[in-house]
Amino acid sequence: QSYTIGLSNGFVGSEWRTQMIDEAQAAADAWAERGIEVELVIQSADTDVQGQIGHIRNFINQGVDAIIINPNSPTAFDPVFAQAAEAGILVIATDAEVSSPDAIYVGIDQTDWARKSAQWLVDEMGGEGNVVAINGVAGNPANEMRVAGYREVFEANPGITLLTETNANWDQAQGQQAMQNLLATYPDIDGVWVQDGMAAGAFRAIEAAGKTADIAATGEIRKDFLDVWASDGLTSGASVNPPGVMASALNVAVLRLEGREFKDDVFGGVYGNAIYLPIPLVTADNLEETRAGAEGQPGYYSVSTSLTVEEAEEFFQ
Amino acid sequence: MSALRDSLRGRVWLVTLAALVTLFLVNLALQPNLLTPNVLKSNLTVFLPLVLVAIGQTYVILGGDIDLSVGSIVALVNVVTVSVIAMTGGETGGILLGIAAGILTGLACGLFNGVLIAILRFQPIVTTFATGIIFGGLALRVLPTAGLPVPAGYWRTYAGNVLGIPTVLWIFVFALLAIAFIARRPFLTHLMATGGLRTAAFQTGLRVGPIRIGAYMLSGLFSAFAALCLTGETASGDPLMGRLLALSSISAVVLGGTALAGGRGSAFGSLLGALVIGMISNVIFFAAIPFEYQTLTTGLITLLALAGGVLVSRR
Amino acid sequence: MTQTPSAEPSPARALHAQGVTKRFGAITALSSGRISVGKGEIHALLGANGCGKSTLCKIIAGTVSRDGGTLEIDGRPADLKSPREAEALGVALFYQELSLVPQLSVADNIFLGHEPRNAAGFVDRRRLIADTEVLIARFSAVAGSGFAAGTNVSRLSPDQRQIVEILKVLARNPSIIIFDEATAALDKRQVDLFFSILRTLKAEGVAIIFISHRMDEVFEIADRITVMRNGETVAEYGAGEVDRDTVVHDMVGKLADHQREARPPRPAGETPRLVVSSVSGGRLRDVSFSVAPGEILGLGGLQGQGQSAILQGLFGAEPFARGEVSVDGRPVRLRRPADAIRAGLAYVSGDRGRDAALHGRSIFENIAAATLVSERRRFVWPSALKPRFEKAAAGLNTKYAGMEAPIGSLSGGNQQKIFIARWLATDASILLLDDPTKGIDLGAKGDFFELARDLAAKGTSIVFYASEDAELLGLCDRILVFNSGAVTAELSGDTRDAFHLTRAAYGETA
Amino acid sequence: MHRARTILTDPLVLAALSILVLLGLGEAVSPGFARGDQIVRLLTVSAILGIVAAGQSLVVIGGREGIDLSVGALISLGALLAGNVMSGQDGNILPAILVAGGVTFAIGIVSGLGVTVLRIPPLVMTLGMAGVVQGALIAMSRGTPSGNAAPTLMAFVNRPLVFGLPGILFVWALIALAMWFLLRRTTLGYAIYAMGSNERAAEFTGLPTRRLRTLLYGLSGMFAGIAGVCVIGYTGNSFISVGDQYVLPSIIAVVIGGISLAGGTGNYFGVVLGAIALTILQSVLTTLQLEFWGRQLIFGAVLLALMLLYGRTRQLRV
Ligand SMILES: Nc1ncnc2c1ncn2[C@@H]1O[C@H](COP(=O)(O)OP(=O)(O)OP(=O)(O)O)[C@@H](O)[C@H]1O
Ligand SMILES: Nc1ncnc2c1ncn2[C@@H]1O[C@H](COP(=O)(O)OP(=O)(O)OP(=O)(O)O)[C@@H](O)[C@H]1O
Ligand SMILES: [Mg+2]
Ligand SMILES: [Mg+2]
Repeated sequence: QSYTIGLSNGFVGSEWRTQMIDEAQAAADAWAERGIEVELVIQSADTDVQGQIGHIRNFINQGVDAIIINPNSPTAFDPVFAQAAEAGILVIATDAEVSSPDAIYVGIDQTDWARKSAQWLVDEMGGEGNVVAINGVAGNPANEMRVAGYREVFEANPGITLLTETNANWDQAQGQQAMQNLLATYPDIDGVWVQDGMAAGAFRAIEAAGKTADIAATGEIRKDFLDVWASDGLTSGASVNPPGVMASALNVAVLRLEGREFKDDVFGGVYGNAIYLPIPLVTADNLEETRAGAEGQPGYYSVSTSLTVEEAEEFFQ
Repeated sequence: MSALRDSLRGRVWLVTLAALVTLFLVNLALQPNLLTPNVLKSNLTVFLPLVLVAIGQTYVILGGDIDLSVGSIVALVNVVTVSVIAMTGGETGGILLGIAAGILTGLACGLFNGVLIAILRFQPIVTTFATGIIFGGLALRVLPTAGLPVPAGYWRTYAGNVLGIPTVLWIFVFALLAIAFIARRPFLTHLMATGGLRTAAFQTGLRVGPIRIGAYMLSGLFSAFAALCLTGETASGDPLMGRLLALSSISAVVLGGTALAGGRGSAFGSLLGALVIGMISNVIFFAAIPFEYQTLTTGLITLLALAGGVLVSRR
Repeated sequence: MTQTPSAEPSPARALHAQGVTKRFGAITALSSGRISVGKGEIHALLGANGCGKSTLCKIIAGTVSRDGGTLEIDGRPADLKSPREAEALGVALFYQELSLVPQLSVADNIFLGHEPRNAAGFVDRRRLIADTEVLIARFSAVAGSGFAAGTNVSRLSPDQRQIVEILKVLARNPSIIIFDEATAALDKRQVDLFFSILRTLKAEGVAIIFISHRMDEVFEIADRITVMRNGETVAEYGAGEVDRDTVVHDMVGKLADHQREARPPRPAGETPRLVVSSVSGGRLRDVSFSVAPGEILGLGGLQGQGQSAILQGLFGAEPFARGEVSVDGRPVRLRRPADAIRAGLAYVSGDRGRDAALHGRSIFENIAAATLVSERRRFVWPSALKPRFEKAAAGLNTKYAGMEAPIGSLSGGNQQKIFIARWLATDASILLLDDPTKGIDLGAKGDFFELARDLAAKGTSIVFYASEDAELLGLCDRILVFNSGAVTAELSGDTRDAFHLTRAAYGETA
Repeated sequence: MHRARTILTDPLVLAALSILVLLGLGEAVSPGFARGDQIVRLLTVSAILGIVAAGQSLVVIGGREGIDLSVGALISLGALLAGNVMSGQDGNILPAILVAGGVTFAIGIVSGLGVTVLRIPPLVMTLGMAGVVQGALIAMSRGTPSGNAAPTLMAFVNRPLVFGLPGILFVWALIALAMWFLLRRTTLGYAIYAMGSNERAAEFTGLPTRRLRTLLYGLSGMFAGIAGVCVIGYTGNSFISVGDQYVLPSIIAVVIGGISLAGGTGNYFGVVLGAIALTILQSVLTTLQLEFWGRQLIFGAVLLALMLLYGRTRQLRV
């Protein structure tokens, strides 16, 4: 048996995305041992919604069996996914949820991802103190879900004051600059909720201000960050958004292509089409264990997990 | 060679057309079902927004200016349209109202740019970059994150047929007619004079200010059309839509043989240029290039096309 | 329009400007401009470079705003806000720097803003071309090749562009026309035709202002003359009631005397400084000549017969395809201006705006550019160079506020002096002059000729092209007459006179 | 009176004034903003932008619609190369700078040749080159740039060296002096202005304008590469789009520094002030308690206000 699966990635500016594709490729190769050929057509370019729609249309015209997409928009693909579904193509979104009833989502719940780390931050601060938040690209759906997640937690804790929120576009250098400016103007920051991709920068600014001991901040899941975390004794906690989500999605896709039917109650989420994956949390407690798991990987490696085929089968009848 | 150049002078779009045909043939070799009506329609749907934005951009560039805010205009028009449709309840009347609001938004953005640049004499590049930031900010104000589906009537019409002919083809034909219409108006000669040598145009008695404003409003108008198409294509609002359109549209305009210095070129060339850009991404798609080389190949082919076009047509 | 057979100047005043003032920043361009023109009158406006002629005209045409004074058109006060409003009142201006759009065709330029339209408001291209062809037919005999309704203006020669500008003005059917140096790039035949058109217009009752630095032309065509000096109108008279000396006196405030002195004959058997053998390429066909040290060689003939081409070729700006050039007996390769400059050549262009002016930069920088190259300097110490430059500029009687003043603060003539000073500062041994006095006033011309003679006396070789025959005859030791890219005659000694020059220029062998 | 007016319209004075106004505003909306150590940090951030803008200034002054949109990709490339050459070792800092500066210089030269020999408009040529370099970065690194900054470099950029100022500020000051010397005391500098004001006239004075213009793009590339080294010194490690955020700001810094995009005018000191003003503006906005869109609106509006001061084109009717 052999399947062709199209992968569409609309942003290439990060190692996380590359690892995502690499893990998906590895998962595809692994299917060969089970006698199933999975051929991937990978479209990965820095593009906009329109460009990704172009990918999907070409996948449809090419006649792939399934499409896995890390989408640049939650809603913009509804019509084109409908066309894919009409053509009998299975569509799975990963990393960011989509509203289309013709697609399913396999990935983490970004809101919950933020809730977890925000809760860690609140606990670390003993439920008392001033926090600032540094976010990614305003208007980006994943960003907005995360914002909703931490706001929910902070609002539930009356001792926490959210001083201000700012955007640094998931850019390490901009994160560092933003943190510098915030430290200068808010002398009494106790906690920083910062998204991954900018946390290392924020920590560098905190260190430069000599406040490493006074400020707790959410962290990254990159190996080199974990190493600094351990060696410099940072106060940090990080929820894991594993790059393996696309591999998980791929395993689910192949099982579905094999004709397996989903269990009735697997879907949830805002759009009712999501299969949420577990979100590990890295804290001081399991830092060493996590680092051991990343032993031998390069510095840019992100802590990752993905569904094994067996775990994926749990979702099916 | 020089004879070739002579015959090409003023018809640089012929070079673009040749490039387009070549790419089309390569695409055909790589994708045998390219000529089926569905695939053609699908390709046209993907290329259409850039085609429209590039046409609008051409008029600004012919007038000796540039518009970096087109991407943000597209986003703003998109969110305004979907919001108005949502507010009015999604009946046909509401849809039309939304479309009208979108078009007015595009014109207003163009007017704003034009007044700043032609009346207050701001530098076009930095000004439209700044207004782009403002329009983008407004888009996020109108719709903080992607969402707000448009009624099925809207996008089904866009994806479907009118009188047996695909809607996108109608729009494409409409764009061609609009180009032909504008090309016959004295406005275009006046615009090209303004872009060619502004002092001369002024001394000749042309109303240079209103002419440049007119070009920016055309750019805003065509950006609005592009936004309406994207709204049909995506059936929803997205405040971050279209962020790559500004630079792609400039590439398309240059590929189409229009001089960035102004005064020379044609919107028809830009239309072909936009199709060339679309075909390049198609060829990259079907050439099965490993993903880490896709961006590089696109960059190289685009640069080669730009260099080739300028080389063949240069004076 | 009705044809009036006799050219009686009508008493009706078409245009009256009085006490007009205009400042550009610190520069006062006009302190009290006055001109009054009757219908059916050709009125010459004279004055030295930078005295404000063009500025006054642009104010009348609405391109420049006036600071003070009154303007009446057809007896009614006019407060113009744009060229458009002036045009509506029947005023058309031939711009000294032309108002053509190079990217557009001859037809589009002529009818810009007045395109014939059909009922639907679209441009009626067929009529546009037909109307243009009617207009250009008037000049077809003298316009040269490649002059058609569909040609892009960027491809026309300077004289052809001036003709287009003339036609553009005429196509507006104005009742008041200002020609600001409309003959500057035209040759004799073209000027004659132009004048015949002026006479027709005059007969039709059109009021005409005519600006030229060529006295012959002025006295040939003008009914009345207004003279300006330093931004002020100083005199007005009927053309018949005044002589040249009076006019020149009013223009410059002193009687300029640049009559030729007798130059000693060239000694025979000298080693030539510059030898040009059989150069071809572009429009040139097998041109050979040589120039001795201290000799002034003139290039004559009709406009555009390759005189500029040979000078630009020698300067490496438009390299020759074939042939050899040697300087002081050594062969030189001239592929770019830097080669020529290092071989001791210098080039002064008549089109200073295009070829010489570093717009917006200081006078110092404008002079320095050539020195830096010729002396192969890497570093610039302004204090070391300034005295030299000041000396070079002072030698030409240049009027300027200071070395740091921007070049644009000078009038055209004074700018040209700076560009000559640019080369004087490099001690060039061969000076190539490409119609260098185009648009320069009489005073400056006098200074310039004197300077050229001084330089020649000190041993500098000069190759000189002028569109005015009088200049050639006045300055040169020898004149090569060009026709279609080849030298067709050499005039020296007895044959060096206006008769032979004109005859050779029109193709008859001397 | 007249003198007062010329002083007040001097771009340098205007830029300096806007810096003071912005600092005052920053202090007013968020007290502590104009503190000494914060100002030093702002200057550090400005330095990177300022170094990129140095190259951008040269290209813009050189005229013929000069502009370099490839600086972003070249910063990223410089950072990637520097990170790889250094791989955390102090001993490799010099080779890293040489490699980063050298390669980006060479790429700039290629863009320059495209502009001068093939006569491709600079905007298009450098935009195309940005795409190619970005593509090459992805191909080289697969999106996962390896390598990281040497500790000394990071200290040099982030920590005080003398008088409480980090080393990078001294480098920037040196670059500013070098730019002044280049533009006002070398033939190359005079040639850049001459070329920018009238290319044909510059050629007619014997200046090798093609070669010089090509060189300008090389220099712009080199400055971007060096800025890339500074970026990796600032952040510790790089990612492939690290330079993108500098492209348009570098052009804005040039314009609000008083250099006309038409070429042939202006100087680098204005650009230094422009880079500082822009960085302060962005920082003030970061700390404002506003929705993102509100910050964008203010940013755009302030840019337009600055355009009112400097960025205006010539009047047609005088
Ligand atoms: N746009 C301008 N900006 C600044 N100064 C100007 C401008 N136009 C003209 N001037 C100055 O005004 C004065 C008058 O110039 P104008 O062009 O009217 O002289 P002109 O009599 O036409 O001289 P020419 O015979 O050289 O053409 C000169 O000193 C000139 O430098
Ligand atoms: N071989 C030719 N073929 C066509 N046209 C020619 C030719 N030779 C001369 N001409 C005409 O003469 C014009 C100018 O000729 P040329 O350049 O030789 O003289 P010039 O003195 O250098 O010109 P200019 O005064 O315009 O600088 C050309 O633009 C063209 O119209
Ligand atoms: Mg004049
Ligand atoms: Mg000539």
